[in-house]
Amino acid sequence: MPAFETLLSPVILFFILGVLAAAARSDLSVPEPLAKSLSLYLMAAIGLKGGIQVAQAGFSPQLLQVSAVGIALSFGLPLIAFALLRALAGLDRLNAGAVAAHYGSVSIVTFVTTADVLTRNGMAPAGYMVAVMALMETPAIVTGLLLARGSGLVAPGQRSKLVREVFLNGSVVLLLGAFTIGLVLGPDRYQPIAPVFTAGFTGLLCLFLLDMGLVAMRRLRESRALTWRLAALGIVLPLVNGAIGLSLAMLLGLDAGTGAALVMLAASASYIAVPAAVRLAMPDADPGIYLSMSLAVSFPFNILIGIPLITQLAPLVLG
Amino acid sequence: MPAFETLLSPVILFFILGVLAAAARSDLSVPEPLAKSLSLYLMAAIGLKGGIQVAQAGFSPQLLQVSAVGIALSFGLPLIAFALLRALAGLDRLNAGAVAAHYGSVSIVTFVTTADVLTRNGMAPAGYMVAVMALMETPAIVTGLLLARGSGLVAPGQRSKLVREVFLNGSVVLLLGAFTIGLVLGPDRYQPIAPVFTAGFTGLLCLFLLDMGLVAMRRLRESRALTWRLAALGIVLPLVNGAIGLSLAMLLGLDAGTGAALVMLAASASYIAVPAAVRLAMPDADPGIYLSMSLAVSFPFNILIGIPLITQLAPLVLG
Amino acid sequence: MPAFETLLSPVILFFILGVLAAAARSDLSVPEPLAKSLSLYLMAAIGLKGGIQVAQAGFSPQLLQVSAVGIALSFGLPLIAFALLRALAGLDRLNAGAVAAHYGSVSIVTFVTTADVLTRNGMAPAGYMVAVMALMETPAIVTGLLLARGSGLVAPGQRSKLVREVFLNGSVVLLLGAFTIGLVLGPDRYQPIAPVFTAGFTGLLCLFLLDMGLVAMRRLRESRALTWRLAALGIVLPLVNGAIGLSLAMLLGLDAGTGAALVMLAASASYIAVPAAVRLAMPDADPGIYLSMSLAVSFPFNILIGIPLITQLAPLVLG
Amino acid sequence: MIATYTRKRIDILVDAPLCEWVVEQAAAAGILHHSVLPVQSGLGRGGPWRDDDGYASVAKRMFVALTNADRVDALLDRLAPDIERCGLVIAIQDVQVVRGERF
Amino acid sequence: MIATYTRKRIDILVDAPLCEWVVEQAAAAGILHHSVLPVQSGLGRGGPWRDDDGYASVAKRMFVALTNADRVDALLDRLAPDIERCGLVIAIQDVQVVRGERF
Amino acid sequence: MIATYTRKRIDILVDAPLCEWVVEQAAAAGILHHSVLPVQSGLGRGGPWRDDDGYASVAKRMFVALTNADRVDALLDRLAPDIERCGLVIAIQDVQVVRGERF
Ligand SMILES: Nc1ncnc2c1ncn2[C@@H]1O[C@H](COP(=O)(O)O)[C@@H](O)[C@H]1O
Ligand SMILES: Nc1ncnc2c1ncn2[C@@H]1O[C@H](COP(=O)(O)O)[C@@H](O)[C@H]1O
Ligand SMILES: Nc1ncnc2c1ncn2[C@@H]1O[C@H](COP(=O)(O)O)[C@@H](O)[C@H]1O
Ligand code: NA
Ligand code: NA
Ligand code: NA
Repeated sequence: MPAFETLLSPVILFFILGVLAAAARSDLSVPEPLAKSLSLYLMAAIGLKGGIQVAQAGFSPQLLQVSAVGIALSFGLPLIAFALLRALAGLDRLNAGAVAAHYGSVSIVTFVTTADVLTRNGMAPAGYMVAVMALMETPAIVTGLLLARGSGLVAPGQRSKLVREVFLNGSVVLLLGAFTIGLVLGPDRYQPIAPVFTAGFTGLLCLFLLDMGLVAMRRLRESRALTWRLAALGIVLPLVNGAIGLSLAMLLGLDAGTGAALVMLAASASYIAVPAAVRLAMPDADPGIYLSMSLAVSFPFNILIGIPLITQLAPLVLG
Repeated sequence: MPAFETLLSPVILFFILGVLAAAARSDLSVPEPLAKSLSLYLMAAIGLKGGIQVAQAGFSPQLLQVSAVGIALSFGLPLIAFALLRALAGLDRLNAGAVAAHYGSVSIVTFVTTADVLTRNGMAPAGYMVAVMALMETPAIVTGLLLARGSGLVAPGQRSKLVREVFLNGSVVLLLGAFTIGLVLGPDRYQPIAPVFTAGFTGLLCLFLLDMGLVAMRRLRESRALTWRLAALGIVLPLVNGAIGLSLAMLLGLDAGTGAALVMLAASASYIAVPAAVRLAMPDADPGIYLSMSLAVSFPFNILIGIPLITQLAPLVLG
Repeated sequence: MPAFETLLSPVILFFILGVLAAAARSDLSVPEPLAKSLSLYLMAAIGLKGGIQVAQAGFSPQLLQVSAVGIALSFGLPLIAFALLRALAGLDRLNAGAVAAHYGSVSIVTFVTTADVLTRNGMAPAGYMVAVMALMETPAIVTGLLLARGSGLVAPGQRSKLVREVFLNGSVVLLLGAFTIGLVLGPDRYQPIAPVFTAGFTGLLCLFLLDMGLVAMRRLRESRALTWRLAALGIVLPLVNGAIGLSLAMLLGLDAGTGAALVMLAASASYIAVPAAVRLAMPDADPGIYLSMSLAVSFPFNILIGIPLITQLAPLVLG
Repeated sequence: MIATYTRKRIDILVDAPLCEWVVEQAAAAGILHHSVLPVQSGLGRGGPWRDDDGYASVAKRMFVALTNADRVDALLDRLAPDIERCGLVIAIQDVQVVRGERF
Repeated sequence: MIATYTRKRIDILVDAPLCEWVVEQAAAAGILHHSVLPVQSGLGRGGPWRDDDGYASVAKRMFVALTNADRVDALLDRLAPDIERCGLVIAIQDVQVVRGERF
Repeated sequence: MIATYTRKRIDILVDAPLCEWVVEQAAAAGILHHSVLPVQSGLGRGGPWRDDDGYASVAKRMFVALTNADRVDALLDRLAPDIERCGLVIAIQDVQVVRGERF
C-alpha cells in the first residue's frame, strides 16, 4: 500500500479537517470535557487491549527487554535534545531542559494512531507496547529537570507533588491499570465490554483527532515564541529520536509492527503529562516554547509524515 | 404505515419525554457539554453518511440543481417571512428581519430526525441532501440583515467577524468537511468507523432529542415576548415554506425521500448558527422573539406534526 | 461460580482501579460532565430495558405486589436506621433523620451493577424492578424529614420546591419515562437503538464505576466527620436492610434474580437524589456524615461484598 | 465622559441546591436581576470539596448582583436568620456602574 | 512588606457572541490583558437564562481586567454608544495590586 | 440591621497546576478557607489561552478568599519571591462581610 494510502484513513482525514478548520479560523471547536473524556476512553481502551493480548500471547522475555530499552530511551533522549536545543536554537538551560523533557517522553495519541494504522496494514504491534509506553511517560521529566537546574533545585514543598505527578500521573495509572485489568480478564470476560472498547475505538479516535487538529493548528497560529530554528528542531528531533528507536528495534530483533511502535514512541513528544509537571517544577520556563514545539510542530509531523513513513519502512528493515 | 406510527419511533418518544419533563418542571437536565458533543457527533455522522452515499451513487446533475434551489430558498424565504411578520404580527423591521433570517435557514436536528424517520420508512433521501443543507444554513442571514437594516449597516469592525460566522461557521465546516471525508473514504474504508457513526446514530439521536425537548419546552414556559400572533406564525411559516419546498420538489421531479427532505429543510428554522450571527449583527433585536419562535414553536411543530405529515404525503405526491 | 469470580467482572475491576488510584492520591479524575452524562445514559438504558422486558413478559400481579413492598420498604427502613443511629452512634435527631432518609432510598448504580452481574450469572431480574427502584427513590425522604423535625418544620417557601424535588426528581422522571418508552416501543421498534443502549451498556458502566471508585475513596480519605461507629453502621445498615429485603423476597416467592435485586435495593443507600433534597430541607444537617456513610462506606461495601454475597446466596434461598 | 454611579455589589457563596432559594429571597428584597457564577472547588469548615466529585460533595455557586444599598440591606435582613444555618458566605463592595437607574 | 498600588478592576457582563468585540474595544483602549470568567445562569430584563439551555438562550461571559483609571475611562468612552444596545452590565472597583507597573 | 465588618477579599489568578501551591501558601498564612473559580480564557504577556484548547495552553484558575488584612499581608509576604516567576495576578479589595469573626 503506498504511503499516500495511509493518509486516507478516516482518523488522519479528521485530523486534517481539524487543521484546515483552525487554519481558516472557523469557530469549530470541541468542548473540553469531550476531549478529556475521549482521552480517558482511549487510554482505557488501549490499556485493556494490550493486557488482553499479553494474556493471550503469554509473557515473553522480550517484554522485559523492550521495557528496559523504553525506560532507557526516556531517560536518555532528553540529553540529545538538550544538546541540540542549546547548540542550534540557542535556548537557555531552563527552556532547553523543559523542551528536552517533552521529547524524551511520549505522545499517547501518536502511539494510538500508529497502532491503529499499523493494525489496518497487517502489522499489529505486540500488546505489551502499551505498558512500555506508560513506562516511558515520566522518566524524561527527571532528566529534563536535572539538565535545567542541576540537582536539588525543586522547592521542598513542591517535591512530593512532583513525585506524585511523575509516578501517579493519571494517564500512567489508567494505562497500567487498564492493562492489568485486561491481563486479569482475558479475552472471554472481555466480551461484554468489547462493543465499547473495541468496536467504538476507531470512530471515537476520529473525533479526538479532529480536536487535536484544531488545537495544534490554533497553537501554531498563535504561538509567538516559536522561531524558525525551534520549528525546524521540532522536525529534526522526531527524526533523530526515531532513528535511534529504529536502530534499537533492529538490535532487539523486533517484528515490524512492534518495532514501528517503538520508533514512534521515541519520535513523539509529550503534550499532556510533561507540560503539567514542567509547569509545576519550572514555572519560569516558557510554555510558548515547549507546547508549540511538541504540539504544533512535532505532533502533526509525526501524524502526517512520521506514521506513513514508518509504515512503509518497517516491513523493509524489520521483521 | 399510519402517521401515528411515526410518533412511536424512539427518537420522537424521547423528544416527547423531554417536553413533558420540562412542562412538569422536573429538574431533569442534560449537561451542556453532552449536548454540544452530541451535536458535533450528529453533524460528523450525517456528513460522512452523505459523502459515502454520493461516493457510491456518483455525482448527478440533480445534485447541482437541488443545491441551486436550496441556496435560492435560503436567500428567498426570508422575504416572505418578513412580509408576514410585518403585516400579521406587527413586528418592527429589525425584529422581523432577525426572525426572517431564522426561517430562511435550516434546523440540522429537524433534518436529521427527518432523514432517520424517512429511512425507517423505506424512503432514504439522497446523500447529497446533507451538502444542500450545509449550503442553506447561512445565505438567509444576508437577506435578513438587508431587510432589517438596509445595506451597509453592520459596524465595520464587525463585518469580518460576521463573514467568518457566515461562511466558516463551525457547523457548515463540519458538515461539508465530513461530507468530503465520506466522499474520499468510500464505503470500504468507512467500515472501521461504522460502529460509531452508523450503529450508534439513532440511539445517540434519542439522547439529543431528549435534551431538545427539555430546552424547547423550558423556552416556551419562560418566554415573555411570545404573543399569540407570533406563536401562530411559528406554525404558519413552516407550512408556507414547506409548501414552497414541496412545489419545487415536484418541479424538480425528486423522489419521495429526497423531496420530503427538501420540504423539511424549507420548513425548518435555525436555532444554532443564525441566532449567534444575529446576536453579533443585530444585538438590539430581541432573542426572546426569534429564539422562542424557532425553537419553542416551529421546532416541536416540525418534529411532532411536520415529519409525520410529510412522511404520509411524500409518497403520494412525489416520485 | 465462586464469589471470587464475581469480583473479576470488568465493571468491578474498574471500580477497584478507581479506589486504588484515589487511595494512592493519583490525579486521575473523570470530568464531571462525563459522569453526569454516563448517569443519564445508564438510567435511560435500564429504563428502556425494563420497559421492553415488561412489554414482552406482560404485566403480572407480582409487579404490583413488589411495587407496594418497595414503597413500604422505602417508607419503613428509615425507622430502623434512625433508631440504630440514635442508639449506637449517638447522632442527634437532625443528623440521624438525614442519614436514615438515605438508607431508605436506593442507589441506582448499585442496582445497575447488581443487574449486570446477576444477568451474567444467568439470573436476570424481572424488568419491572426498574420501576420498583424508581418508586423507592423518594418516599424515604418523607420519613427522614418527619423523624428529624416532627411534622410541619419545612419552611413554607421551600415546601413546593421539596415536593418537586421528591416527585419530579430528574432520575425518577428519566427512569419512569424511559421505562414507559420501552413499554411503548416493544422489542422490534427498539432494534435501531439497541447498539447504543444494549451493546454499549457494560462498557460504559465500567467508565462510570471507575469514577465512582475515585469519588468514593476520595470522600473516605477526606471525611472528617466519619467516626468508627458511623463507619461500622455503614456496614451494619446494608446487612440489616438487605436481610429484611431477603425475608420479603422469600415471602413473596420471588425468583432468585428478582429477589436478589430487591435485596440490593433495600441494602443500598442513595447518594444522588436524597442528598440534594436533604440539603434543601435540612441545610443544617452535616453532609460530612450522610455522604460519607452512604458513598464512602456502604456503596463500596455493597459493590465489593454485597453483590458477590447475594449472587451466591440468592439461588440457594430463593426460587 | 460617561457618568458613573456608586452602587453595591453583593456576592453570596451558596450551596447549589439552595441557590434558587437565595434568588427568591433577593427578588423579594427587590433585587430582581442577578448572575450566578460557577465555583470549582473550595475549602470551608465543612472540609474540602470539588465540583468533579459529583455526589461526594455539595457543589457551590456564587450569586452576584449589582444593586443599591437599600436593597442589599433588605436582602441581608431577609437572610439573617438563615445565614449560619445555610452556611452562606457573603461579601459586599462598593462599585461604580453606568446606567445607574438600572440598579 | 511588598508594595501594593491602587488600580481599577472592571467587570463587564456580556453576551458570549459579543465577548470578542468587548475584548477588541478593551485592546483599543489600551487594556491588552484580561480574563474571561464563565457565568452559569442569570436573570435580567430579557428574562432568565442558563448555560445548559444550549440554544434556548444567550449565554453570558464576565470580562475582567485589572488596569488603571485612565484606560477604564478610555474603554467606557469607546463602549458608551453601545452599552444600552448590547445590554452590557459594567462594574468598576478600586483594587490593590502588586507589580503596579503591569497594569 | 445585621452587623457587617470590613475585611479583605484577595483574588489570585494562577495557572491551574500551581493552584494547589497557592492554597498551601494561603493556609500557611492562616487563610484556611477559600474558593476557586474557573476561568475560561484570557490574554496576558504569554499570549492568549482558552480552556477548551486542552493541551495547547495552560488553563488558569481564580483563587478567592475573604479574610482579614493581617493574613493578606502574611500571604503576600510568602508569595512575594515567586509572584513574578509564577506569573500570579493579584487583586485585593475591601469588602463588608457578615459573621466577621469567621474571617
Ligand atoms: N473565607 C472564605 N473565602 C472564600 N470562600 C469561602 C470562605 N469560607 C468558606 N468559603 C467557601 O464556602 C464553602 C463552604 O464553607 P463552609 O460552610 O465553611 O464549609 C467552602 O467550601 C468555600 O468554597
Ligand atoms: N443587576 C445585575 N446584577 C448582576 N447581573 C445582572 C444584573 N443585571 C443583569 N445581569 C446579568 O446580565 C444578563 C442580561 O441582562 P439583561 O440585558 O437585563 O437581560 C442577565 O441575565 C444577568 O445574567
Ligand atoms: N491585567 C489583567 N487583568 C485580568 N487578567 C489578567 C491580567 N493580566 C493577566 N491576566 C490573566 O493572567 C493570565 C496570565 O498572564 P501572563 O502571565 O501575563 O501571560 C492571562 O492569560 C490572563 O488570563
Ligand atoms: Na519521545
Ligand atoms: Na427553512
Ligand atoms: Na435502601
